[in-house]
Amino acid sequence: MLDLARANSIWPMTFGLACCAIEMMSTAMSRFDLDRFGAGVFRATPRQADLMIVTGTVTRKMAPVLTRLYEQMPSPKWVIAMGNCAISGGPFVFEGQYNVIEGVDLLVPVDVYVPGCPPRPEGLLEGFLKLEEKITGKRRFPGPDSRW
Amino acid sequence: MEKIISIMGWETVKTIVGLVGVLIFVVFNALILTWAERKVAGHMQRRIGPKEVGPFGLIQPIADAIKLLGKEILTPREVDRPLYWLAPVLIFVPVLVSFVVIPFDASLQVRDMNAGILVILAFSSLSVLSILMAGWGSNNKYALIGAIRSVAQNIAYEIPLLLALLPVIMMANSFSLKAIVEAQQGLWFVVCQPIAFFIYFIAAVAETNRTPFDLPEAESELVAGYHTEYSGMRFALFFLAEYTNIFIVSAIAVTFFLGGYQGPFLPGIVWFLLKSYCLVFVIIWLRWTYPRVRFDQLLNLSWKALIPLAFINLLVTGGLLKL
Amino acid sequence: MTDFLYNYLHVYLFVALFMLFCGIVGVVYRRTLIGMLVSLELIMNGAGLNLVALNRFVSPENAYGTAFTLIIMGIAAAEAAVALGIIILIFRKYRHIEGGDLREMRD
Amino acid sequence: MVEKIKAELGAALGGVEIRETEYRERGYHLSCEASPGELLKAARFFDECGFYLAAIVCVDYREYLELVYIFANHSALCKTKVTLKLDPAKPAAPTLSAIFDCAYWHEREIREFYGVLFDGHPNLTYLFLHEGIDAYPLRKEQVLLADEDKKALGAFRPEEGEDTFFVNLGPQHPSTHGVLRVVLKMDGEYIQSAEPVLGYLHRMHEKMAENRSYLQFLPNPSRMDYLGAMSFNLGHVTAVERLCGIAVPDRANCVRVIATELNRISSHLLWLGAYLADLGALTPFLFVFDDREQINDVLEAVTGSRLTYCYFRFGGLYNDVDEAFIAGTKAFIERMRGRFGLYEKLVGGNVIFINRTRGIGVIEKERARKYAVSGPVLRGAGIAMDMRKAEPCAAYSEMDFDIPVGTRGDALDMYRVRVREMGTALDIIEQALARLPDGPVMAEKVPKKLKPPKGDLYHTVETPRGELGIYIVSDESDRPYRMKWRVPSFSNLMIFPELARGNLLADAVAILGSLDLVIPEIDR
Amino acid sequence: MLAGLGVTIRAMFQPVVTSQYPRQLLAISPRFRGHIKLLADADNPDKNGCIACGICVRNCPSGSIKDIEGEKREGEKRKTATSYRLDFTTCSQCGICVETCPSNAIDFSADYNPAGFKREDFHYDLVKEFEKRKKSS
Amino acid sequence: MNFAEIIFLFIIAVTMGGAATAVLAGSVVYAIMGLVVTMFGVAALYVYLNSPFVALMQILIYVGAVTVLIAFAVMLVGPLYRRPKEWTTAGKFGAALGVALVSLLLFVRFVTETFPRAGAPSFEMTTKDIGRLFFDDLVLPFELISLLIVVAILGAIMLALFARGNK
Repeated sequence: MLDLARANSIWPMTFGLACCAIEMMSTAMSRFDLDRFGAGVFRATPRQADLMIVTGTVTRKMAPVLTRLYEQMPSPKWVIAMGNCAISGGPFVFEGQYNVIEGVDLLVPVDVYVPGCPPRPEGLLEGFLKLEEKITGKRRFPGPDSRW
Repeated sequence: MEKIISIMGWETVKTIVGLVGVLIFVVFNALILTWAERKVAGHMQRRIGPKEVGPFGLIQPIADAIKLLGKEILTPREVDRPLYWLAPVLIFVPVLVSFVVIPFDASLQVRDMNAGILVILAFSSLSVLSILMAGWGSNNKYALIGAIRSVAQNIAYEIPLLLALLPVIMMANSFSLKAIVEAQQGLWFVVCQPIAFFIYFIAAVAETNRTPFDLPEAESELVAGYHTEYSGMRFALFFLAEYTNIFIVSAIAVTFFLGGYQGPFLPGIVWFLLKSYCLVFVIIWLRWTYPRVRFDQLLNLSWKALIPLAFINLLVTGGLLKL
Repeated sequence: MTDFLYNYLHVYLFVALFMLFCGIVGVVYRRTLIGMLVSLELIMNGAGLNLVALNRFVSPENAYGTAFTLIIMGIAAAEAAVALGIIILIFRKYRHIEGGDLREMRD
Repeated sequence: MVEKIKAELGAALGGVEIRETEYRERGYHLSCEASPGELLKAARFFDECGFYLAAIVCVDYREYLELVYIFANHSALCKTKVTLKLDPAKPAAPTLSAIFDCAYWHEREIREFYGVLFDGHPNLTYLFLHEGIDAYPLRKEQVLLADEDKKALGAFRPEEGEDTFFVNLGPQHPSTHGVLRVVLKMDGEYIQSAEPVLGYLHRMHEKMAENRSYLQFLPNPSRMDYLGAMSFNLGHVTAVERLCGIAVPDRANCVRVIATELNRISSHLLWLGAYLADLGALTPFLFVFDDREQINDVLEAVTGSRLTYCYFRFGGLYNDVDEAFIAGTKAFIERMRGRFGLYEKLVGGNVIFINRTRGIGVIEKERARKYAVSGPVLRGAGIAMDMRKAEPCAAYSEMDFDIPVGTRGDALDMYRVRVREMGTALDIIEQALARLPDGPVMAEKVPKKLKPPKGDLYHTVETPRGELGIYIVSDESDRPYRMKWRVPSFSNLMIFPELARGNLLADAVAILGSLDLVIPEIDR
Repeated sequence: MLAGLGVTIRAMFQPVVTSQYPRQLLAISPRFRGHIKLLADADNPDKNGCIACGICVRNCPSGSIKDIEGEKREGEKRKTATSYRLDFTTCSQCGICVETCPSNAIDFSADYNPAGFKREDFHYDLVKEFEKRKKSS
Repeated sequence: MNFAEIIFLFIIAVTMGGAATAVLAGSVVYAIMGLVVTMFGVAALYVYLNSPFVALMQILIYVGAVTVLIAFAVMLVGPLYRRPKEWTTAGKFGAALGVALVSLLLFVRFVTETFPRAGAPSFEMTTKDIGRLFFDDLVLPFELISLLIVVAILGAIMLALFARGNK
């Protein structure tokens, strides 16, 4: 019951880092409307948020800020790593790089990964559904159609 | 039962029953309003709003509420504990007290007091205090600035609010809310006091910290204002109080200017709620249309425009009544 | 019926006096101006309570005491406004609001 | 103009050889090599002549470091490159920040990436990097930071004074649209000083450029400025084409213009929404996203992506447009023309909006020049300067459009300029559609491996945020020896501390919004 | 002021523009760039077209393509890939591999909504995926 | 002891506790909270004294205006105000002791003294009565208080202007 409530009321924190932030906004906007799943309440303060969507490259300068914000969130809390940069440093990883964290999962535990550069809003929606699946233990909608 | 009544007196029992009823109504009202707000906002932005959770997303606010209750109770370090704990509770007192005197129907009123409106006004100042406590207790700069803004705003707008209500009180010749409603049998006061209604409405929107006067929680400037550091349950209390306040100011407006529970065909309570929620809708509508004003503009509007206007209105009304 | 505690004047006078004493102690010993102002408000409140109580018990046939309490409130509000104005001014000038150190208030 | 400047500059410097260069190949008209004293003289001369300092670039040639100063003019096309050679062991140069305010940040940047010490610079602390860095990242050979350098660079420690306190706007803050941190020193609700801290999204683009071939660098520019991805893509592609002398077919040029302008509208729309969200109105934000989705639909159909397009290729396009694209674009123009009225009603005519923006963040012409702001910010200040007109690339030279300018230079003007610019962008698209020729979209002989001839190039394009300058040094290999991106938001943000001073916190948000910043572009 | 109110109230009664994923699927344009996939050989639809030349590996800006191995079967002129690993989490969807592929064996898939619980979910072996696809069709 | 009486005792305790807090609290903010509690207590006592109107005015003016103003002022100077120790421990105990002693003495004095006791509630004072009183008998004090308030407002404005000009 509690899980069901939690899964249906995931309030994300407004935490835009880079390009993917724009796609995150698109997801919340009219065309895709994240609010349908009750997840459209973007809270600016980590204290009131349940979910941190890491949208973009995490740099070494940003890393302490990110972990602090994560710690400020009250549990239960979740993290979605959106975009390739957040997952693994993405295209910005090369030999001798000095400023990019190669994957936000090195900093905070990540629940759902949404790859893409940037992912389509559907990708993020799918990420939300996956997160709901993780919380409640079962999937609400028929599985994603994979279009290889 | 009768024993209890005999010990505590009929009035006391009635008040307690009323209070319980009020509590239920408060929660219910907040649930409805959050849902309506999101739904209305959604459609104004040409999207759907909550949909997947329950039919038309009606279960959504309940899910939100359960989730908030289920959150970890987190007290940040460095807060001033007693103040931090007390503030969300205290913000609820004025809300409950106000409901005691609002006449929902001719017979549906917890207590009709001689000085009904004074009770509401007196206790509404308490919310300011709890906001200050929250702001100070959070030990956070955004929260403190939010609280200071909120207080300055509330002080500034309480005056035009009062001054806008006074002409009606003069015309009805009573402080009692019921008497005021009864006085509007033939003609709603909004017809003879349009300026007062206008001033009251603006001041009320400001009092409830809604856009375009939502400076204390201006997201782009202050993150979330005075409740920046609050999470879970306590945040839910602030949230609840905010939405209940919206309903209360609308209810007072209905009582004072729009004939309260009076109306043809339908029972009084239906009329009352209908009118109130219409005003609530207008407030939501304003929020999703306008940008936010700046702090000095906000104060200027009150001190330089609304208060003088309200005074003039009061004088004219007094003069006309005497004639 | 009349034996109820709240029908004794003593109690009210006692509370009022207690507030008065608290206030006096505060005004004397508090170091910050705001603390003093708080204490002053206590004294005013005590006076108001006294007036209403005496009005109620000694001369219940009119309402002069009550009226004067209202007047006290007016005075208290005015006093608070001016005092706070001065305090903030002092604060801006001296960067502290501790009464004892304000020897010089000329400039 | 060029002749006159050449003569006068020669007179001012006395005895320094000033060469005229081929503008088509190099992107600048004059170049000269100066000593530190002469550099100062030249800077003063250009300041008096009303030039602005477009960019300072540092290049590490191993034997020596070279500082490149590009001076340009708002009213006429005349660019001058002044270079200064430095000793790589102990590089030092005079600061220009007393003459051109914009040098202040450029020099800080060079200090932390190359270790050049600027004599007389007021504040050489870290701007981009975090304090764990122990080498100068852009030097060709690894040069470790000396201890005192490290201390000096990490010296930014804002301290609360007696009567002030600090508000940290960011790095995670709703109004900064990304991860900019601005340390505001407050006196009550008023701002005493503002100090932006950058680098929370520094992704080493310039370092990557040196490690990759021109082709492999293609996806990067669009990640710098994800809102104006097309323009950055265009800038990169046209710069390399100019360096290699590749001619692009007509059709490709026209499509480039259409795609870039569509992207410009989309960027301006997003700005409009985000700005209103800053001011507290959320609904316009959703309305503009509705419009953006239309653009995205059109562009996705040809480019395959919604945001970080990687559409232009050296010599042409990734793939050709079809009838559906043309029809879609036409439909969008139709729709967009109707939407302006709606925005005017919802935003431009709103008293609250006007009161919030009028007289806020006023930029005078002189100040705009000193800070080298560009784009709509510059045009809002009343200077009609548009790279699309001044130095047209692709098919812009054949387009007929006017440059909207503001009169007062405040935030309201920036709003009006941007809205009118959307209108002109629609006009441009219409013209380009009308004259879209048939033919190939790819030049015929483009080598698989691009190896441009030795030399350098300063190439500019107009992005939605202003002047993008790309400085490329080629050493005949397939990867650039040095590629410097002079990004518009960097200069535009530089002016913010001055605009914010003495204003309310709410105004600071309004000003920051009106500059239309994209943080990854600043941080690169 | 009032005009703005008019705009929002009118918008309220206009139809919504939401496309309700996952109930409705948005039409994905055929040129949509998802991650890459291997195409079948033009002559022999049973095997993939990749000849394991490694050009895409060399040209990929972010080193997403790894471990290409191929074998030359009897009676064939060219090698055929037996392993083709793509680390999608570092890909920037630029399309250079698709462009440079000499045998036109790579194309973008329309896989628009991948999401998973592990990073490793997106380390694909395209040859295996190709076989899987072949089997299911 | 009946219900109302228990509540009455509770109110008195709260009032006095609030007053003590207001004086003895280390931080000004707590002092203000104490003051608020006291004022609510006094308002409740007014209700027991058959003057609900005065009680409401007490809340409206004291809590709603005066305390909020004070709290506001504290917060304005607050960020810089490093929560000074108001009392030394010895001073605190001394003051507490002194207050306790005096109150004890007084209490003893009170108990032995007889005061007039109220009979049945004599008359219901309405707002109308008070209003009439103000405009008949007490018109001079009423006018004076209005004048005082006007002067106070003007004074406060002048102070604010002075403060701004000084900066």
